[in-house]
Amino acid sequence: MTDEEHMGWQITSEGTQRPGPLPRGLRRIPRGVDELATEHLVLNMGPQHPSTHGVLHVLVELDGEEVIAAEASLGYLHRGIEKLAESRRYHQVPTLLDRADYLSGLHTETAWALTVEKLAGIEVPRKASWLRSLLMELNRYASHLVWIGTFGLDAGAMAPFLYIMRDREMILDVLEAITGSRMMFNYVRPGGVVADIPAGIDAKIREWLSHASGWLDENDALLGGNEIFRLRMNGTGVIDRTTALAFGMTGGCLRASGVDYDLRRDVPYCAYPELEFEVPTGQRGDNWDRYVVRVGEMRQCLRLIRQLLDGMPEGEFSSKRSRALKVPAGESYAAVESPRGELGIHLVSDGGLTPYRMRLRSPAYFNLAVVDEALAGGLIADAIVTLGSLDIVLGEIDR
Amino acid sequence: MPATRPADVLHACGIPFEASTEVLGEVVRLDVSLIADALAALEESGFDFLVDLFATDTGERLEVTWHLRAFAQRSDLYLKALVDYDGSAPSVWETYPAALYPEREAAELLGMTFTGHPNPKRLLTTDGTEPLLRKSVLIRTAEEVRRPS
Amino acid sequence: MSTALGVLARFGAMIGLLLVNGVVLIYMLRKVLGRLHLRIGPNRVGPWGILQTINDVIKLLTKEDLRPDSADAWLFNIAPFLIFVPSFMAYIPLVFGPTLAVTSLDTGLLLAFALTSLVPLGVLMAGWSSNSKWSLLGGMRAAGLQIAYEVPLLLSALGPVMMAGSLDPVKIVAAQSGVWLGFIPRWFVLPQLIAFVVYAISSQAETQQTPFDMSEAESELITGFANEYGGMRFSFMYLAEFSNMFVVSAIGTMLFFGGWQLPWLATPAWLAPLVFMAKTYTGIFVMMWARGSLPRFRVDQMLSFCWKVLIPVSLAWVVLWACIQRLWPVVSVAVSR
Amino acid sequence: MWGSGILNGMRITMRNMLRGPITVMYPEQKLVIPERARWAVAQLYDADGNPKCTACRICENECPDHVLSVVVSPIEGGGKHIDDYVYEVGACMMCGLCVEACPYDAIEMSHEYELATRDPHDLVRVLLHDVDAASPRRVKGGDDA
Repeated sequence: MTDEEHMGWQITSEGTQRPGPLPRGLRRIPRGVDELATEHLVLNMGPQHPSTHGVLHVLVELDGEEVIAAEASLGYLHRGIEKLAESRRYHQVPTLLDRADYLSGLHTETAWALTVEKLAGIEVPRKASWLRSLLMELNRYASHLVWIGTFGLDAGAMAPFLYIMRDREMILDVLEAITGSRMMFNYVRPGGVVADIPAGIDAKIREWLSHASGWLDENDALLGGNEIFRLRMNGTGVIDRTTALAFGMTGGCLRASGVDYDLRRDVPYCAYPELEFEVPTGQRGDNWDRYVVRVGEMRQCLRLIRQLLDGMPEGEFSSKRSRALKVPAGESYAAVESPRGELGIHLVSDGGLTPYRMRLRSPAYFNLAVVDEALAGGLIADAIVTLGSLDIVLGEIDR
Repeated sequence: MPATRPADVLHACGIPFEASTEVLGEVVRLDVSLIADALAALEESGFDFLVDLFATDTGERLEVTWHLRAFAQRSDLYLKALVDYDGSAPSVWETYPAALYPEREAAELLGMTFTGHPNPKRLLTTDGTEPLLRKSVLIRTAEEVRRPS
Repeated sequence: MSTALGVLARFGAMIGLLLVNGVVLIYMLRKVLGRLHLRIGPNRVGPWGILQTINDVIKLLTKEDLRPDSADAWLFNIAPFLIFVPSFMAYIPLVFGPTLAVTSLDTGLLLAFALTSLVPLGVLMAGWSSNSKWSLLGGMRAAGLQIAYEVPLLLSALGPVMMAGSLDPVKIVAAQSGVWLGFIPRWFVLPQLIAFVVYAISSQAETQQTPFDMSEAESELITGFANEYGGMRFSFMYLAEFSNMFVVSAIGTMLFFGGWQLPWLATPAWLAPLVFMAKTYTGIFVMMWARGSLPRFRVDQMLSFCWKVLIPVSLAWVVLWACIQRLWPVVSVAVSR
Repeated sequence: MWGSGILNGMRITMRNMLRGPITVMYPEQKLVIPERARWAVAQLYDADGNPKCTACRICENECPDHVLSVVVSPIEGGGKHIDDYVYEVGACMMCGLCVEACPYDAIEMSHEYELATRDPHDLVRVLLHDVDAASPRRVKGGDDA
């Protein structure tokens, strides 16, 4: 295959021409990686590789060190969550969803609760909304911490990964004290939350908050302040605005490409309409922008957590509901801004005890689809960093 | 960017459809053969973002849903079309590259094809797996799962 | 007869030093990295975990000697020794005390650099013969980088060599005794600061430590050229890495920090080796500290940094220093007149 | 620029080194488990040492992973007899739905978290064996009093 053919061009008797305009956001037809190409080296990155963040398998076609094409091969963590949900009652589904995006289970749970509430017409007490928001922000911060650490590891810096554990342990302790579990919360249910926050937890969160900002500055100085890191990030893994939109990217990746869109502000849910925060955006959509946007989001997170603690209302934490919740037949969709982007749940109900069809619109799944566009043209080292900057969680991608 | 309503756009293209407003939002039901044209027209009218694509087994046929969003107007639109079991729908990857993965996923998990997909390999499951999300595929019941000592 | 025995004894001591060094350095690396990262490091085997490395060595030595089926057997088997032997031989010109060296050579420094520059050959061989894509990429990177960084490493050593007027490490160390202006130790690091910075950077690259560990690149190539190795062969490569660290740090001590001499004081002969080791280990600690703190360069950035920054700077410094040294007597005479 | 960021980074790591490790030496030191932490399911007993379980089998029905199975046989003259209350701890995901559902507070999510074992038989536990189930009225009354 010649280079011209590869890039979607054809050589005919009239000269070189394109077979037609390529769809927006694409440089060439995404045929995948030719596994039998011998002039290039096809590298099987993963499923056991330290930098694929789980069991992702990326086929990378290399010309020397340069990446020619890349293709993600998924499914190593496919547990059939969507199928399993069809056999579980509405209040049992969150146990599955915790395991979909294991770094931010509360977001998935809340998305589920919002979807069911929308279809069943359940009113949620104000306190429950605020509690959900508080926990989601804590969880978002924890998830971003893991991202900043693993991103550092991808770039070769070991220190941040271990420093973030100091913060994260404190957050997980708080979440465990509130929900009963460190990662698999099972706390948000349709109609509200399972329990009120225990006494004394407010002080514990505030104690963490007093350190968090300084620790974040430390990690930011270790990575963002470092010249080597900047050299690595600037101008690599560029995903421009058109590509990002065309591939359905959401969250920090989309904002880094210059699209100012945040569900918390634009399609408000829970307590967010009452809160003040900014939405950081980038311009070029390279790795550096994605880094800056996420670190900016973490700072906004701290701001939101403070507001949520100060304004926590009194009242019921859950509306009265029967355990065997029946949802009228119909469909609904609700989404939350998870650390990775728009996490939506599409629910189809036939009026029975269990959902008829549950579709999880996972943000990392769509963000990962851009892998070929983002990786091709860079070096292996850039590919690793770009994959890391997309913040993928395989549990959510493979479901 | 022409800020027209989806119904007007589809009328202008002469595509027959059936629109309704449900809990879900604005839903447009149309024949599967018209999907490619409808999506191309809608994309041009400002629905530049494919939020999701998935299929549901309704018991008799498969219902494919295209979830579109117009960023400028902040409005969502759901297109639905019915496909026979093992039938096919046109691939819309040229209009929405975001459809590349979900089309592969829907194809393998519900047993259908998307014609024109550039890389129609399986995405999540291995070759030979039955279409898992069909209602005819049953998962183990509680009695089968329990392993009393 | 007595000379032959003496040489044998010295070689024996050298091998002992090398093995003890390897074990100590691996333990030290794990402890230092642990502490830098708010961890404890090894702490289960023996008091404070000091027996951990011995445990690991025994484990590695008793492991099955595996070779991939499709590997080039001969090259695959010989590569670890090609990496290990030169780094071990590079101990020969090190001067541990006024009379404590394996042998005194007029061109000792040259020998040390020549031997360390053989290492990339073995690395390339290991990467190629493993018949693994990851190893191949790692081997290629190592060859490209280590050869490139040889150049500034050598050039930066020229400054101290000019000051001492000899390539013999014993004479270079001896030239650094005494003080300038009554209180500044006559260490070459002060006038040769630029050369020292270049030396520090390129020695970090030469020993493949983070920010320059592209050939291993944990998060990219897993362990690069050493990917397919296990057991004893892997332990040889691992040992060579630490032995290299020791060698570059020891040479740095001799070139820039007065070798075995204490500042200001006369150094008793029994104390000299301890002073030398203390200085060398401080250098190694700094290398490990950088390793625990910094992200990794990209391969092309690292190469262009070497060819476009380090080499021109060190070349210019060599020329500048030659001019200074040549003109200084003239100028000082003119000034005093 | 000019390496100041690199030096600053090294300063930060050194400062953290001097702060000392944050490791908890696990088997010797243990963290305090929060009150709500959910670990292995355990049976609760009343003051007389009889299980509070009434063999209503709601927990069995509620468990999403079907790890609980209660084998019940009726007693002649009223009441139930629990032949076996089997809990497959190896498959349990500690979601706590069974405890939430239990109308008699007869089970709890205990704080027993060291569940690793060398013996696969330990992964299936028989929480109750060959005991008479409590009568629902007695358990309720006991709670009220």
